[in-house]
Amino acid sequence: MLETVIFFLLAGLAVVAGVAILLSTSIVRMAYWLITMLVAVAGLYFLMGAYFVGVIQILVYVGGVAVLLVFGVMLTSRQLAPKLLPGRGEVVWLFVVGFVLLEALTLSILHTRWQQNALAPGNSVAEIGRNLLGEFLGPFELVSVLLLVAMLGAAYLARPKVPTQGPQHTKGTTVP
Amino acid sequence: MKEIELQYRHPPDLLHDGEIPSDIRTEELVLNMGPQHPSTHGVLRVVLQTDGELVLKATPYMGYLHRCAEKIAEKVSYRQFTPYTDRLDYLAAMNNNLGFALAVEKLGGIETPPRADYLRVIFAELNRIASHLMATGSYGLDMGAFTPLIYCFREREWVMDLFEAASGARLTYSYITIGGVREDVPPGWVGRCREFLDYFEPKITEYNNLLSFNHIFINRTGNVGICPPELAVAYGLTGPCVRGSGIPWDLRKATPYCRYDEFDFDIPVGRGENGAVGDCWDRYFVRVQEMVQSVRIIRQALDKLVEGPVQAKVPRMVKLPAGEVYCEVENPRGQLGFHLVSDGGTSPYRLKIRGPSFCNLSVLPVLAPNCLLADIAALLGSIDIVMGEVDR
Amino acid sequence: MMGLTPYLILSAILLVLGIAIVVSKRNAIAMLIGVEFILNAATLNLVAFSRHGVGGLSGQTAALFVIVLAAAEAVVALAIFLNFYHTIATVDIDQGDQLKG
Amino acid sequence: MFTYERPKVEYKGLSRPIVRLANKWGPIGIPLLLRFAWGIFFAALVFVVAFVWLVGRFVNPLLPWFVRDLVVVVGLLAFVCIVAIIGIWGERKVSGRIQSRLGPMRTGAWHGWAQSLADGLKFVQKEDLIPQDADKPLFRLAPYVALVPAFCAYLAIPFGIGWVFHDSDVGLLFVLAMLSIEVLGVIMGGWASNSKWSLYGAMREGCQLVSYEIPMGLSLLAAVASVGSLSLVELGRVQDHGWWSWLLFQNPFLFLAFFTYYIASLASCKRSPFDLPEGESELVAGFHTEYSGFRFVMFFFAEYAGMFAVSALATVIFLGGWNSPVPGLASPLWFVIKSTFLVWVQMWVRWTLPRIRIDQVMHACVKYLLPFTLLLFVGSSLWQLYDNPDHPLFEGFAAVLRFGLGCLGLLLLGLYFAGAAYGFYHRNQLVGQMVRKHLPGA
Amino acid sequence: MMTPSDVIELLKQNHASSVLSAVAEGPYPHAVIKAEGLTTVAAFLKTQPRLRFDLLRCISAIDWPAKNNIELAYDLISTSLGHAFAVKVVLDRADPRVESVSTVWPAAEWHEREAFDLMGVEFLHHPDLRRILMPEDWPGHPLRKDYQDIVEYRGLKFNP
Repeated sequence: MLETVIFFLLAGLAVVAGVAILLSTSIVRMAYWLITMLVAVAGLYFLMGAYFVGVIQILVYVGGVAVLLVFGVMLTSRQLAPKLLPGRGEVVWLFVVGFVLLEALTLSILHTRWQQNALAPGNSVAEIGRNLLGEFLGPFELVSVLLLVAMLGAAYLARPKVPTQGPQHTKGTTVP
Repeated sequence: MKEIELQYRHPPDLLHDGEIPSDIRTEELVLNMGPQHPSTHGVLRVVLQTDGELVLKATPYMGYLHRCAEKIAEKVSYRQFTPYTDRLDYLAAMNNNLGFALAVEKLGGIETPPRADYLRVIFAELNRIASHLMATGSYGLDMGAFTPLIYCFREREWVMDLFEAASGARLTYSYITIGGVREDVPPGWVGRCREFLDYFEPKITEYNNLLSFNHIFINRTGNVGICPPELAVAYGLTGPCVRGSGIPWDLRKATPYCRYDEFDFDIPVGRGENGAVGDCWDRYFVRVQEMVQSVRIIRQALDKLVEGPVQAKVPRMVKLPAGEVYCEVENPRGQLGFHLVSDGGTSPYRLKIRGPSFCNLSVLPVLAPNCLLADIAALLGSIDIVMGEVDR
Repeated sequence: MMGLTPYLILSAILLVLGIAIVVSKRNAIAMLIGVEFILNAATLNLVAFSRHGVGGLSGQTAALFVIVLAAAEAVVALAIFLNFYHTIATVDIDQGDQLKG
Repeated sequence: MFTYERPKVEYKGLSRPIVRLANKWGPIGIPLLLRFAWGIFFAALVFVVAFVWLVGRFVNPLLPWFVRDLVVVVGLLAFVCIVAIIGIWGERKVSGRIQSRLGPMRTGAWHGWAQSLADGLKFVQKEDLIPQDADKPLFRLAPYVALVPAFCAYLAIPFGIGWVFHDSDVGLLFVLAMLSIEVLGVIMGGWASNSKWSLYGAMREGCQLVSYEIPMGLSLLAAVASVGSLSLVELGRVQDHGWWSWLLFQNPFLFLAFFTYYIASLASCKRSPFDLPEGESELVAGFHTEYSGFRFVMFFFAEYAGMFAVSALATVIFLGGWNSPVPGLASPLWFVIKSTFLVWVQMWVRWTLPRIRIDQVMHACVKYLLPFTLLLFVGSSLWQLYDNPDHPLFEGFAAVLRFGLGCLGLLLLGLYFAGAAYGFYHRNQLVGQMVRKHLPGA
Repeated sequence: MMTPSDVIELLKQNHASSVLSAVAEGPYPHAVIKAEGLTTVAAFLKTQPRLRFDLLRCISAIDWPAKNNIELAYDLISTSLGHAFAVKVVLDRADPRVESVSTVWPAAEWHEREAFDLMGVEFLHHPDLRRILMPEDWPGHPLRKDYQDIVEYRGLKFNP
């Protein structure tokens, strides 16, 4: 009972966030609505007993990605955002396509017989860890490499193009 | 020279050597620092053009504390103007009194008795200590350290007490008047003063341990806002600012007044111990060292303090011969000058006041570009302005 | 007791919303927000299957991968957008058709 | 001539009844309240403690679970409030002691202990100001976003065995995640204020927290790797054999990790010397420049709740949590004492050190703290591998490894002390010739 | 270290045409020079190795309605040699204008702004000649002897 109520609260919050983003014209508000959605989804993970995933969602997404996003918004939103609301014709198309897609998905979900397991799987951090380093070792290593590449890539992209001569502020930080 | 100005437009140490690469230059933001801002030390307004945390241009605007002191001087008599000088650099009122008194005495050819001279030296140096205590303490506050301020105020209280005992006031003394000092110090004052000096001298070590040699403080102030010696002189910097740039220039030595030539003291100069010569740390530390020198001078003056009158015979309504004079004294913040023009009347025909803070501040737009936002606070604090004197 | 279906439907809604955001907004960062929606819809699916389906913990493990990849994607995308912004002073992706820096 | 008409202030929303009440009864009620505040406060304290104890001991098993949870949550909320109130008063007393003055002395008769209560009441009475061009919804929301996660962090912090709201096996990560949400509130408030100073504060906060979260997490992970659990209760439980079993003293790497954690946690609570987001001499008041009244109080509470939370984390993970220095006397009291000690050190640091500049903050993190914590993490993990006796890989190399690691750890430890000693004597080298001649004691 | 009379002598040797008169004795030794020759004399005073007046202490503007002129006094001192001197220029009161010396002593920049603000002296080729102490739109130059107090400024009325 309580679980259902909480589910609908959180699900509603996530959906409202999505709709608000669609209708919003302020890019900062959008970023905060995104955070709302992320927290709501993290709440759903908690509801499903996936504590570790939920915590990681908050830690990585909300604490890291969202802050970065807000930063990006603040750094780039000096002039008015280019185009944040769809045109009239686009709205119609959006509605039609979106509705059809949603309908198709919902119908297929409702008409499939899912193999369901009433009991939650054992879900300790230890088991996820064992999973990561056992069955999923290959992907795990790949992701590590990818993260490294992403980090280097981002640093490369964001670097100043003209290399500044000499170390910066070295004089200020050393004491004779 | 213009070449000098251009040469140091971008001080060498700061964030980027040379020009800022165009692609990390974000959009410029105009920040209005002041007139109400904690680290502008009064009602100074600095308009900063910033690029992120980097300051590209700083334009000071002042006049918020303009009280028409020079115009008032033309309307009041010489004696009546002494209290107005208190309000110029309100942290060093004794020195201001002294400067004005000396200007009038120089034009009027008034000789002061020796005891008055020694008392003037004692009070000027005590006020230098008080003023430098305020400067060092609030500089700590500018750097985010609150405690040094309170420590400095604790010692300053004692100086204030000494002043109160002698003059009855704690901020605006009007004690040094034309012809000498207003009245002799009360009995027991000299002993109390010696007590203060004995108490105060070890405290300087305490400030040094707490603030001056703190690594964070050094990293914040060393190599920041470097003012090379040529630039300092070109912009008319005086006092600790020019001495911080490594020039041993002190009016008390160069053109001694008030028997300063009888005393043995050194001129502390900045030597770039924690960065380049003329950085904020040098200017700060010159002040700390000057307090030590002031203590030395006061000790000698107390020893020499002869008995005798403290006032020369000066008529109640001072009348000066027609003529003019330019007289400067070494204030805690630099040279305070009075350009006094008399037409033979009982009030100055024209009195131009050269405030040291006014001239020292003029170097800010030169030093500020390519500083970080936090360095502006360090720079302003190390220049140590008093707006009462900038705006007059 | 909640079953699998509500989660899947929610995930479908989030997916459609994400696609709509990506399609309708011309602002690069708004599009990035849409992409995050789509990724979260996928993650929600994975965790829901892990809880109510028969896959065990593999779903959660995969969800972790998705989160990490999304973080990497967001970082690189933001770096690209900032570069883009510095080059042509806008985040309107329709302007980015010059194929040169 | 200028004529100034006082604009008619309309209070809206939740604060309206509070403000009305405070305006009506404040002038009478507050002096009365403060007169008897001594008694009221302690009565409330005793009541809360008794209530929690009674409920926990006798009523708890009989109640439905959500009522039980509600009771505990209310108790925790009261605890957080008390922490903030005592923390604010304590900060003022500590700063007074450090600065050779008294601090608050009047309010509440004994050493001004009711000062923060009086301040709180004053803040409630203040006009509810929102800048005209502010983003009003976000401006209103921001203090809550800052305070609520700081409170949520307490839900996973164990005060003792059984003294925890929810012992999950991701407790540590949960606390870290909650502390990382707090930054969003600050950024939100700074942006919504529509003031440049606030925006600067918000940007600094964002930069600083995102960077310092990594060394902070890594230092904690070094401890976690040596225990093998993310559960805070479990982490505390392994340290119950007296002070030598505390993780702080388990190996040299962890000893150093405690200090790196502490430095990073200072940055994450925006405490001096990392208080750049609100650096008052540069940014007027940083992100809360435009905040006043009750919203400002919420930011303030969030700061003190955060301070205690990071100290509590350090206590649980490195200082044995609720365990006594000698085994057998475990009690939540130990936990509170140790955490309070760490909070006190934070205050001590704040009133001693100047503030670091923003580029130095980032350099210190990326260039020094991050590689150092990585090294500590790897070292601590390797040490742990050796301790695992049935691991086949390291049987042969065990002695060599241990010896090498021990040397490395001791070297780092020695470097640490050498650095500290050097820093202490360093100042004498800095004293110039002239000063050395005339400065007494130099 | 040079006495004022030495300075005047040196000045007369090199810029005889510019020096109008000179006072070597008394409390205020100075030389009055032609306004047109100010910058050359200033550069000479600063760069001449025996003078080296590198520190411009003050620029004082003195209004003399009786003589119908405005005097500008440049007070100089040498930080390397320690001697002090002053030069004066006399300007027409109706149209006071003189070449700026901020190219020689950058310190003059603000002093000249102040003289412009309070006395209405116009400095040619000054990099940034704005009011410095008074508001930008303040009427008149307050330190002139014939300055009339204004009664209203931006709706703010003053006591008569």
